Amino acid sequence: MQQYAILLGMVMATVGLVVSLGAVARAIGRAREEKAKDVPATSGELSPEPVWVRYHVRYYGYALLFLAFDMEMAFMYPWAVVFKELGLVALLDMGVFLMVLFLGLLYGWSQGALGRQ
Amino acid sequence: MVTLFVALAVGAVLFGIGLYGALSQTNLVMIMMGVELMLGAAMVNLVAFWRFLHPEVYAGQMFVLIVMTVMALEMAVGFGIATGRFRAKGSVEMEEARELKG
Amino acid sequence: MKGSLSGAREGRPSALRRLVAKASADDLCAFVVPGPDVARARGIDLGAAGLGVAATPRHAGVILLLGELPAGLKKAAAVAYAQMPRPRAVLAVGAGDISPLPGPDVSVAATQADLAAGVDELRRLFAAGAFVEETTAFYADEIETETTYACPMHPGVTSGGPGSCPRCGMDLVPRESTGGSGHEGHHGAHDSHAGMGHGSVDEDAGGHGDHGDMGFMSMVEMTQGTPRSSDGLQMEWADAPFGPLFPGLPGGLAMSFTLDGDTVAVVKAMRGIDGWGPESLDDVTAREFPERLAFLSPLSPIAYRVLALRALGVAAGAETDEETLLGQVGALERERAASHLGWLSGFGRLLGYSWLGENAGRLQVALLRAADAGEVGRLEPEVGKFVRRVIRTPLLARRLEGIGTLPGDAEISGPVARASGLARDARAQGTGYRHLGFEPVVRDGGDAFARLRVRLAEIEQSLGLVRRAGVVSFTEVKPAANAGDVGVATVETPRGAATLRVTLREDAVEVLELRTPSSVHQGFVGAVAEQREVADALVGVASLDISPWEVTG
Amino acid sequence: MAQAVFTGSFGVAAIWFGVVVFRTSSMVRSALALLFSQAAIGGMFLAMETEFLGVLQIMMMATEMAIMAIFMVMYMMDPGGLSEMDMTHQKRASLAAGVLGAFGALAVALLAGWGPVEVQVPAATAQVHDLGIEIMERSMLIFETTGVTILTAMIAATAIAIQRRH
Amino acid sequence: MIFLVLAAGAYFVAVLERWATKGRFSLKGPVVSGLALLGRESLVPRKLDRIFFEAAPPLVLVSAVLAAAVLPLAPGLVVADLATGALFVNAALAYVMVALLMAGWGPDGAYAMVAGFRFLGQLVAYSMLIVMPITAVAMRAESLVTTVVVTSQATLWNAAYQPLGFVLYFLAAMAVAFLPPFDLPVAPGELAGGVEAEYTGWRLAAMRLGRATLVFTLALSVTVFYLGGWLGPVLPPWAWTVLKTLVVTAVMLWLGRYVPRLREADVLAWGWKYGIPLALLNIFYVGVVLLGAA
Repeated sequence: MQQYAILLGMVMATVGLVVSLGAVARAIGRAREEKAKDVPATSGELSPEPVWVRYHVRYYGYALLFLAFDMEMAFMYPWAVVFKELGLVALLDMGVFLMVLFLGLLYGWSQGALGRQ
Repeated sequence: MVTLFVALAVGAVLFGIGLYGALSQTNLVMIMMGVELMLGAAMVNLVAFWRFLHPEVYAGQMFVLIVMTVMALEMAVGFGIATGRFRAKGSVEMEEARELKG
Repeated sequence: MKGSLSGAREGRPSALRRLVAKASADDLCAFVVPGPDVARARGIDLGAAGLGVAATPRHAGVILLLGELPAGLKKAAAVAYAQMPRPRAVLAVGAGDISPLPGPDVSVAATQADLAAGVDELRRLFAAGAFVEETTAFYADEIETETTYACPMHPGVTSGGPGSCPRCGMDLVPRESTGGSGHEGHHGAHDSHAGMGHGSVDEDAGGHGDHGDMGFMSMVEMTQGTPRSSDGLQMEWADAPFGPLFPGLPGGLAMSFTLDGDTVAVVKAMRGIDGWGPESLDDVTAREFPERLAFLSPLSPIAYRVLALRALGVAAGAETDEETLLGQVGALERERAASHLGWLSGFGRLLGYSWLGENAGRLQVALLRAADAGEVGRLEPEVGKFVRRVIRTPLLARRLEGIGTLPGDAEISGPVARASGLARDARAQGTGYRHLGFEPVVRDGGDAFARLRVRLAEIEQSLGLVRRAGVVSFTEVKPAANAGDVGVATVETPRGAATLRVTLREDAVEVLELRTPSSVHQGFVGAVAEQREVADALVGVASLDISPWEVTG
Repeated sequence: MAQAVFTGSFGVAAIWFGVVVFRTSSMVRSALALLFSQAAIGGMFLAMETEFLGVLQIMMMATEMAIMAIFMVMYMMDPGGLSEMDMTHQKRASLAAGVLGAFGALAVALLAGWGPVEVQVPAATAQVHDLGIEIMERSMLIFETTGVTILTAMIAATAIAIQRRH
Repeated sequence: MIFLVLAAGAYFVAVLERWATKGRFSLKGPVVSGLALLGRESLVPRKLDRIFFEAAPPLVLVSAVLAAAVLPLAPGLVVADLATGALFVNAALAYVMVALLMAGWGPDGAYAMVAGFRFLGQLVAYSMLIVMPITAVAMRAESLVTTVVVTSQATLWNAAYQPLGFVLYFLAAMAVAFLPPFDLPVAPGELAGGVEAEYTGWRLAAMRLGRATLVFTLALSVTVFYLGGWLGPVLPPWAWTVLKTLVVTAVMLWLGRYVPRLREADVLAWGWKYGIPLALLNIFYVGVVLLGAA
């Protein structure tokens, strides 16, 4: 329990560090308001139009497979811990499990999910 | 005892929010977020039960793992459907789903 | 103004402020206009002068203006300067009038020694005057933006002031666009946004009422009439300028990509530099004509000087003697090798291959500083080692192959042509090359990697030619031509064959035709960039080695 | 008591982020709000001395919700929330349903007799180990079934989403 | 003590990074540029997602520090020796991606936007290659506790015991810290700074600090998981850890100088088409070897 407390404390300390950085910077001075200064810098052209549009992500094929494939490790870590203890059985169990998942991967591959869409 | 109730209460509220979201949103992806929240609530309760009622029965933890998996798979399939719909209809609005059918 | 920076921060100097001021003086990072490539082509090594080169004005404390800047670049420089955080300074290196930017904090001539001195001066200024009591805001018409209000769902609907959309009743959101003077990059943008929203006005005017509440917006309608994307998913497109001051491209090269996600859908507004080009060659006497033409192409001045001399020579009907020809060959080849090295250096920067960037740049500067053929010869083994090492780089082929391929019948010249298996080389017929045993370097592939291989091979070849020519300079003989004479000449510049046709009027030279490789190659930017991922598109464009200075019209 | 406090505060965080999910108009914000809501749930697990599940939850949700953000940005109009547009319907009804559901669950939680509460839990290391044993022995078939389910999900998602290129 | 080592480590990483990129070795270099950045205005773009923009730099730093907190420098010299340390490292590192996604979306700038989503894609590619090799390590150690992982290498370092896993993890670690050639989200030449493009002044300083800490953390994790952590003769244990870590850092930093940046498509394709099968193979191999030993 107190370990988590320590970690929580570290988080606080780190954030505090960053905040104090900001405080020092503020003590040195604030940014001066000027024309065009707050427009995102795009190589010498002034392009203030918003780019928050529906962004076309090209790797969603991977992303979909990843969502599912990712779950395998939820089972793998506990398995890894008891592996030596259980020996061959564990290897076979996980072998089957991973083979099944790998089939899914192969299917995705064959369907062209692994690639820029 | 207190912690158990705290956890269950949090679970209940989260479930409520999730339900509201799932029902009120017009957009497939947003509806899924509501579902995610409800599943999260379920997990909270499960862990609470495991911890405070039957810490010796690991089926409880196993159950949580399964719920987590369900969550992930629900997302994978849901987004798959969303992508398919969007390609076909140019939208993932459920309202329009009805409109375009009728 | 002396003793303090034009772009100083406001605040009475305190201990802390003095400390940070000293620190910022010790680590100066410059944003170079037009670009580091021009600096290297002039034999200036910024690193040796103690200046870091920043990729974006946001991370720079100094804006370095190099040489006389055309209007277009001054405007870009003004924008970049406006976007730099204070304390910021202007360092003018051989630059004339730099308005609209504020007067330079330090102004020096364009030589390595002067630059080093200027940097030291700048350090003093930063340490002393980074903070002053009160400062003046920087303002210029070029950085003015005007706000229009548009409906987020119907980008076609715009108005001068806030309000609600006549179609869907949603509040209009403010959207800014650049005012100031001519700006192709953006006049295109709005229309494309409108086109992106949906096909035409009437088609969705009807299909709207049947939504219950006015707040609800249909996406089906939004995505109607949009150009199809490769995978049939219609997203919105956004414009992003790449250039004129983009770190991965030659300084001055101005493009605007319309991005569909991380893929380039359309390349817009690929243009030369405003206020630069042959129109500034009017009313130049034959005497200063070569000078002028060389000045106009800072990346390969000698080639254009020779071009002008030969054209005038032909006009005058004068025969250039063997020795001058040999000198010209030596000078041209040295410049070619240097130019290719310069391209490699920029390319390395684009690829994130820092070893390549640094060493190519170092060799280029060394080559340009070599006093005579002997010194060039002494560089040869090192260059050879460098070339072989680049070719052997792991993953380089993988990164470049299949990128920047061109249509087969393309009207290309220079290394770009020789990389697609065409033995086009003006030197093959060129006088002076025959008895040096010249053979054009030809590679197959027609992609970025083939161009890299061609240029690498030509670097070694050129150094060999210099060795055989034995000279790297020539004496200019100004031919005396009479009015009415017409002369035409073609020279193989580092980027390809350039042709010049001039006629002489009594007091001035009239340029009938100036055909530069870059203005030809810029036509293929769309072909190499469109439907490619941003990085690949940039590699494709860079592999053409377009010099924006030569892009006429 | 400390346990209750930690659990409660993480719970409040989870709820607050959960609310933000449906309050904000920026899609990326709402996705990341869900992310942090789930991470807070993971925090509750930690507070409830269920370390493995807690850490796992915190990790899984980071990646999965981030991927959710991708699809939000792709398929939701105006993902930046530049215009506060309302994309809900049957608000009142669903609000009622939500409140009802919440109170129902609460009532059950309070009224049901949960019996005696265990104070001691196995140490975290033991938990991981025993969970491993559980997976490999008692719940082995569930585990393998999960594998098959994941396979089905992968195939389904791919088949629907990816357009075959020839 | 631990925090001192962490701070010093991050600082040396910064020094090494300057050395690798700028070619100048100066011990006070990072301090100077840090102060310089503090002294400069920190601009905030208009029309931005303020929360994301402000939250990203601290989040990078926090996740790096948390990951480092469970990695032992010496016996007993670890902030929190969690029972699930190996998993906790992944969990903490996952939030680096979240931070960069925020930094990319926040400022509403074209380059940053592309860069942010690029890094998310990079995560999809490397995530599995972090997880699976660590699983193989845990198999040998029969535990997720990092100190146990180190002691389990007493006879033979994991780098030699499962070289395949080592290589995969090393590369994946470089991808997490977006070091060249995996620096797609910052890509100076391609996206003019990418996610860092809109950060200036102290915010940029915080971002760079986070990056340096991240690199140190990852090098430390490589040391702990594969290079036998504190194990070594003569020198005190913590010295061994730091030494190995700095060597790993140096290798990570210099590798990128001699190869061009990878293409995003390749990172993804290789990660999935070669990386994952190889990682599975590694797990299977380790399993067989362990059975043979038993």
